[in-house]
Amino acid sequence: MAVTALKDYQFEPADRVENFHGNQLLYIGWEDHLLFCAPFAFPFPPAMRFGDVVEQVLPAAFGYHPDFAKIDWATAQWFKSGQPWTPDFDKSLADNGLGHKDVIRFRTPGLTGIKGSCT
Amino acid sequence: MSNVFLALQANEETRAIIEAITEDNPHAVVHPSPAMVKIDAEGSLTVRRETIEALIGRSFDLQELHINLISLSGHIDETDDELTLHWNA
Amino acid sequence: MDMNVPKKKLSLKEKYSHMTRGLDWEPSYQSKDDVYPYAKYEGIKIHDWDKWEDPFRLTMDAYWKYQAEKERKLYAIIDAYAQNNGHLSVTDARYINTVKLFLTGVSPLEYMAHRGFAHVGRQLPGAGPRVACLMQSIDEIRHAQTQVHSLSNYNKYYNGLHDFRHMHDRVWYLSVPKSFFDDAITAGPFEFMVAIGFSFEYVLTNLLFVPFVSGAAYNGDMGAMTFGFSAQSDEARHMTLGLEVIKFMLEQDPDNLPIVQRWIDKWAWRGTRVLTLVAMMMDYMLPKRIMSWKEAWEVYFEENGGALFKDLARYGITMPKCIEDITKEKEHLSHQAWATFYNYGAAAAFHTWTPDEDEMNWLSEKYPDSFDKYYRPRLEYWRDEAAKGNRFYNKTLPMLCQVCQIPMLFTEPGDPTKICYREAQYKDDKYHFCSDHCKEIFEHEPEKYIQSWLPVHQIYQGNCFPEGTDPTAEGFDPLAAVLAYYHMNFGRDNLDFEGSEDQKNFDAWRGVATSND
Amino acid sequence: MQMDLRTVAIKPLRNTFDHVARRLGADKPASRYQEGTFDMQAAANFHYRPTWDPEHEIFDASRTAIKMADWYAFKDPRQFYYGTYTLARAKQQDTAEANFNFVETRGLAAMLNDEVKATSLKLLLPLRHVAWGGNLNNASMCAYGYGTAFTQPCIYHAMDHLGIAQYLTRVGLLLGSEEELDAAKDAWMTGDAWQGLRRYVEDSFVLKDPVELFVAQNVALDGLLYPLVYETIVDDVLSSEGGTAIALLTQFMTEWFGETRRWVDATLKTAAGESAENKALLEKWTTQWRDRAASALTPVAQIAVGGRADTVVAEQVEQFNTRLAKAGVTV
Repeated sequence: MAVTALKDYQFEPADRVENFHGNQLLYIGWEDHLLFCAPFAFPFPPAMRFGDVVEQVLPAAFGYHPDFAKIDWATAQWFKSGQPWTPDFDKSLADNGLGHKDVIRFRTPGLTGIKGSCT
Repeated sequence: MSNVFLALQANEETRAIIEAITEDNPHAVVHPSPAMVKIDAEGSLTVRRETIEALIGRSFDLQELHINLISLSGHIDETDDELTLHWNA
Repeated sequence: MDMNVPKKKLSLKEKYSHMTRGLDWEPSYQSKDDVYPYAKYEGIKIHDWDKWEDPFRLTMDAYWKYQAEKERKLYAIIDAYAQNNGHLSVTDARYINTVKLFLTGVSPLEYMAHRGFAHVGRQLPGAGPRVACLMQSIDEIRHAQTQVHSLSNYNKYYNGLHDFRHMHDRVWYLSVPKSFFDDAITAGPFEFMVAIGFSFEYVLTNLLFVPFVSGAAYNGDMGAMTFGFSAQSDEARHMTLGLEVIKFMLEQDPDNLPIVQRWIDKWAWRGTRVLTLVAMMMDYMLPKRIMSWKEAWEVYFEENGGALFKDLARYGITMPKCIEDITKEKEHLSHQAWATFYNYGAAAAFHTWTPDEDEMNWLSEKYPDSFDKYYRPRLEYWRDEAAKGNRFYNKTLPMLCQVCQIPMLFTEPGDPTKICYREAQYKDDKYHFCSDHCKEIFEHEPEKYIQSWLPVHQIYQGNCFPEGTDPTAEGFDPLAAVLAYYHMNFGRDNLDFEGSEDQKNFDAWRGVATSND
Repeated sequence: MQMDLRTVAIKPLRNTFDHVARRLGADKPASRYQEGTFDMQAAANFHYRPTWDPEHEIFDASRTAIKMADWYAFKDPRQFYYGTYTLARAKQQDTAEANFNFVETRGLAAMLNDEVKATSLKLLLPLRHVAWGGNLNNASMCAYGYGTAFTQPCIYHAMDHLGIAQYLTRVGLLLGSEEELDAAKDAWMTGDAWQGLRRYVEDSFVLKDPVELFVAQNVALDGLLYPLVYETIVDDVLSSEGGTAIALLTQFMTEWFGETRRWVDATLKTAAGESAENKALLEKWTTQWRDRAASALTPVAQIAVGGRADTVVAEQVEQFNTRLAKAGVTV
């Protein structure tokens, strides 16, 4: 469907990748850990190594949770747009097929939050 | 039939109005809450000028209701003598 | 000349008709389409504006008279409240945070309603609705101003209200109410009437005002109670206008039904999303609670809205589809919202806290199916960590919904442990949503929502730092720069209530005011 | 909880809102007019373009050719915010009510001579429609103007015009009946005397520039019509012929014009004082619309003053020019 307007109504998207100074957006959520109220949004260069995101960025974002230190990344399950997906930690975001505004989530089996409440 | 309602501020001016409404609408149920009074009535509710006038001892313009009205529901019919709220279904 | 023939007494309706539609005429020197250029493009068909039924028949002289009386009363109370340090009689200083949220989030919308109704009143070609809309326009500037004037006194003594207008256009959570109203006013005039006049005023405003205002009364805030009830006295007129507009459109042409139904569906959802803030205010921010969000929803939406939609069924209107999901959400909404502000308490212009034991017990009682199972463990963990000096402040920016702009905090309908993710592709980009309903709204008008000024993305684009900031400079602190752009004072306006300047001042002042020495 | 609070002196943390303090140049106590006006309109980060006007933002200063460095340079000399506005009007409506009552209960309407009565009805009743047009136009200025300092008085002015249209309707119903209202509408639609004026009003409806509209409606048309009809014709001509009752019934309009022209003049003065470009534009608009208004009003004046209409209108134009010169606009 198209918007109903009196005149031509076309605008550039406010969040086109060109506006992010060489970065692209990646959204990351941790399943079963709603102590973090919502998934996070990050600006990353597409050439960034996926492993660097996990090793260098996620600890600052999710490290407050006592489960975080217990994560075994080898068993973590990943989803991209809700579908099972396997990242290659040594490849870049782009080479992992991650584009601007992609959303990924991870599940850490056995870790279900504070008192098992998915917090 | 669904309920209509009228909510008024609770003060000296509305005391008589509420009394008049309950007099004219025996089916109405009055719920007081902090600083306000909500009056529910099944189907319809009528506010009558003459009943209010008899209680306050002066002439009353039904539009004076606006001063103390908080909320209402239902369709409105307004004449010089009556204000009626009602649902059609 | 027969001077003494008594004149025929005109009825209220006849007199009012002369005072409004009798003034209007069909232009002939300019075409009607040029005089009312926005009346047709939405596809709403109106054949006879004279069929419009005026809901309340208030002429200007009566309007001035009654409104002046309301104003006299209101300002007398505002003055007395200020002179007597009325702010010290509220239950406790946490209450004042509801007032901050109100002034930064709601009062600017009252102003938008003022301009919006001036615009729609100018554009609708019928005399009846024009007068009603313009009366609403002037009422709405009243509401904006009486709120500013009432709350001005709080601003003198408490933090976070000091730059509410500036904040409204910039701060991340305030983009939720702002984009809601921007969405309505940028729609055509008929959609605006459904969005604001009907969905918001008629269906949802009771949920905003009645609990907020009763809550204010319950918590000793006579100032807010008075402006609130005084504003509500105008709402009765606004609500009837909203209902009349719907009936009128539906009676004019059967082709209007699907358009109106889609608007009702859209705006019931948009409005409910905005009310998330009210839900959390009622359940978490009022020290003395009046009723739970869930109860308010049941009384004012399920019961009252139910009666309304039953009545509109004869036109073919059905209950908005989203209501089913909202009904599921009512158990969770306030808890998830408060958790979000607790997370981002360093970037909010009001204080947050964990409820005390009594309050948690109240929440358990009001939400027996959800609170203890899902939310108490979260709150208790935060409370215990804060007691150990490890208060949680989430410093990573959240993902937002493209339409309602709320962080993606909502869970799947029916599963409160799973965040609800929805996405769509439009042209070269992906877009993300908190729900099926926000996604559907986007897909109907993608050209509109790709323009959204999403605060998180704007920060990452570098658009939310004070002028002259160099984000590449060494030691650049993005949070500090964003708060500076918001005009938010770190350590005064934000962070936990415990230890805040508000808390200390209130205790000290109340001590002085209630002691005898 | 009812608490017994002693009145104690507590030093406030601040005296007013920061955006108000920035405009006052210091944190000092501000008036309710200032707190209810300054920066009340959103000015940044609009989310979507209007579907009815995609070339502009929701609020957009470029809808007018007038350029202001700061749209909050405008100040209503009456300092009206909603509360003071309604209180002022309530007082005036009280007087108006008393006047209508007086005329009605003393039978003053019946004592009017037929000629004065007929002239009054013929002259005043079609003006209901002109006031209705003023209502529409001021709603437009409020909706599409920029900045609350400029737009706020416009909504008050819009409602005032509606009130005036309703007072004129009451005059019609008091002196005549529904038939007179119908006859006046016919005159408005087809009578020769009114077509120039109706064309003027309808042409103003399609103006897109809110400040030009302000000039066409509030400066030029009302600036000539009100002194002509209510001061010259009603107060002088008709009163001298025994029509004092008419002056009583239209006292609201006379006072209203005296009050509101202060705002209109102040607005012009601020806009014209901003730059030579603004001044030139305002002078061009004012001249154009004044000339059209003057010629449209001449046949209307004839209804009451007959052959003297040209002279009477010319006098009004002269006074108008003097008034505008004081507001910094040379026409």
